[in-house]
Amino acid sequence: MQTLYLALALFLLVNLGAGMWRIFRGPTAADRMLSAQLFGTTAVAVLLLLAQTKENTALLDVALVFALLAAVTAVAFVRRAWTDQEVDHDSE
Amino acid sequence: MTLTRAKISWRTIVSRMGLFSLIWWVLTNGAGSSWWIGVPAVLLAVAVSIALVPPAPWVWSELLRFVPFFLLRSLIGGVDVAWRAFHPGVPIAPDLCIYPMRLPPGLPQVFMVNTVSLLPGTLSVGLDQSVLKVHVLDSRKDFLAELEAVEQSVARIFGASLEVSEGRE
Amino acid sequence: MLQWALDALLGLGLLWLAWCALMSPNLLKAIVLFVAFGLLMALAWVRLDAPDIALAEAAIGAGLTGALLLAALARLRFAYADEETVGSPAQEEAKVRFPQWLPAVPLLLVVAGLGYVVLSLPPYATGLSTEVTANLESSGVSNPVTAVLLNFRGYDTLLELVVLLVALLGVWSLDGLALGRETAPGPVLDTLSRFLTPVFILVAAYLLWVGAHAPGGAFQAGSVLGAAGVLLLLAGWRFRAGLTELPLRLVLVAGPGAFVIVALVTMLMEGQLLEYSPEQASILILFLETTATFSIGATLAALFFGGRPQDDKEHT
Amino acid sequence: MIPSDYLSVALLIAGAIFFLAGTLGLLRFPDVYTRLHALTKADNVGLGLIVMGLVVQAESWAAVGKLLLIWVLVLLAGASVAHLVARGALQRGIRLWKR
Repeated sequence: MQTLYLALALFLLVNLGAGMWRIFRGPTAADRMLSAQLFGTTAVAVLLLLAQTKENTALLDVALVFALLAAVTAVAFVRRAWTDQEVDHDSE
Repeated sequence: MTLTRAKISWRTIVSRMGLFSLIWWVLTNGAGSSWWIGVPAVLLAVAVSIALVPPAPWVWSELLRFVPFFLLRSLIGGVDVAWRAFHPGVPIAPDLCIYPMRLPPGLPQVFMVNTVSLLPGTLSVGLDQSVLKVHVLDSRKDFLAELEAVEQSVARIFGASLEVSEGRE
Repeated sequence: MLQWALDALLGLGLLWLAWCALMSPNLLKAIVLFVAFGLLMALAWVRLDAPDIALAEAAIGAGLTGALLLAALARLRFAYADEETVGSPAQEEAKVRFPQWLPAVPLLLVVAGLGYVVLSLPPYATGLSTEVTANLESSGVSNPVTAVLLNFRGYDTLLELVVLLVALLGVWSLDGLALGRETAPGPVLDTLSRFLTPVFILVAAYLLWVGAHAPGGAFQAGSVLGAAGVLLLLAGWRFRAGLTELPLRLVLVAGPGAFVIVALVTMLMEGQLLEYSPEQASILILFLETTATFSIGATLAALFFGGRPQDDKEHT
Repeated sequence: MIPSDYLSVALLIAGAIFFLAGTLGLLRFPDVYTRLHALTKADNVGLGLIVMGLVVQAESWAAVGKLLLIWVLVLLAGASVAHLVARGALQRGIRLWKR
């Protein structure tokens, strides 16, 4: 079982790395923010799995805090940092 | 930010106290010694929630009936979108559609907006004066029936009648 | 084997994210990368068996700092709205006057200093954990981290609280940049903030309680409370004018104030700064942590708000 | 392994597959609206399955409650944020992709 938890956590991390492509690719600011949302959900899942491997309930609290606060960042983006016109300065 | 001063009944206070106490019990893993801080925390949370969340006439039995429906539909929603993501041809035909809601504004409408975003193939992209804008992943599918079914369930949960409010225009 | 792969991926991912965040010319992208860095960092702390720091990182690093940076970016954009954002004459001039290699000098000095300190450490040291464990009985709590932060080295925490307050004073003394016009939050955000606030309060109280014997404590609880404030501010909530004057300031200084009073009283009674008698330690720490939680929460929310609340005229 | 372990394993692996689907959708779908579909639904179901896989193993009712609480919070936040981002995109005139 331990091996499975670790393997799944590793799988989710690799999956996360693939999702990072969106941060670089864009094209809109919202697309970049979506990656951050992906990070939030995946981090919760990885923490739950790690909590099971370490038998440490404190990690559930970390996951809980993540679950609560991931939304705050996204809302801050939508309400504050999202400019009216979609201009992207970088062309990578 | 208009807050309708609805009458706050003892039933609301007691049920919220019960809910927050349950959350506290869950958080602390049922540690009896935690109520030292738990009781003031729950009271504070109840006070804040009374100030922020207007009491809603939930019909608990309908809410309970809604849960399995919602779980099943959101599971199907996940399967549906996963299938489209895995498929080599990315079989999607997105479109925007307008759905005039008959639900009363406020919590019932928001409840529906959030539910719609988790159901198969639909994502609510706008809510303006009871008109819901829905982005659908596959416009060839019959999503209107689904939206109507959801609206019916939400109306039952909040004890709202769709027929009466139909003549609001 | 799997553990190795996991740790290697985390470590390399962190370095890579840090590099990308630093090198990104697009500030929004840099912030998203920084938030991602915070999330990964929290996972790294978990792998390093430091759940206390993971919790702090989750609350502060991944949650609030992202929101603070995004708000700062919004204000920057608003301030430079009349100029061209990229390559404005003012910016070009600043580039010429300020050689890019200049920051490298103090940075290298710091690296040299740190390197010297690390190299001059004794090769075998047991650290202080044995002493902490030995004295844990008398500290009033059973979580060694809380024992260190609020008892053995309480003055550290006292000064941290003061630093936070000074940061807010710094922000307040700057000329408050008005935010651009704010669109209506919409019923969904409004409902979300109303529903989540009581949950935030419960979780903050829980973190405060659990800090006595497991990872948690005033800073984590305070940032959860601060996040609730940030969410309410984002949903368009503003406190009544009367509350932002004296009451807000009282809450802001309550934490450091209570700490200073306790420090003075203990100095008079026990003869040493922040030296609690074992019988009173537990209740004193709870008192200090509670006031600190409220202060930290209020300070963080006020930091997010930016300028002094009474300067904000455009809101209803 | 006892029978409940097999159930747990199946749920956990299914959850991970949904996370993979969410990322694939995020990478392959053509515009921000369709990507939101993928991310919100697939990841929420993925997390839900992982939570269920761990609930099967949980030792106490409180632990079950905490896992479910985490999931409900992610669901509520995920649905609201998806709506806010999509609404913002529409308000800012980001056009939607059509076949």
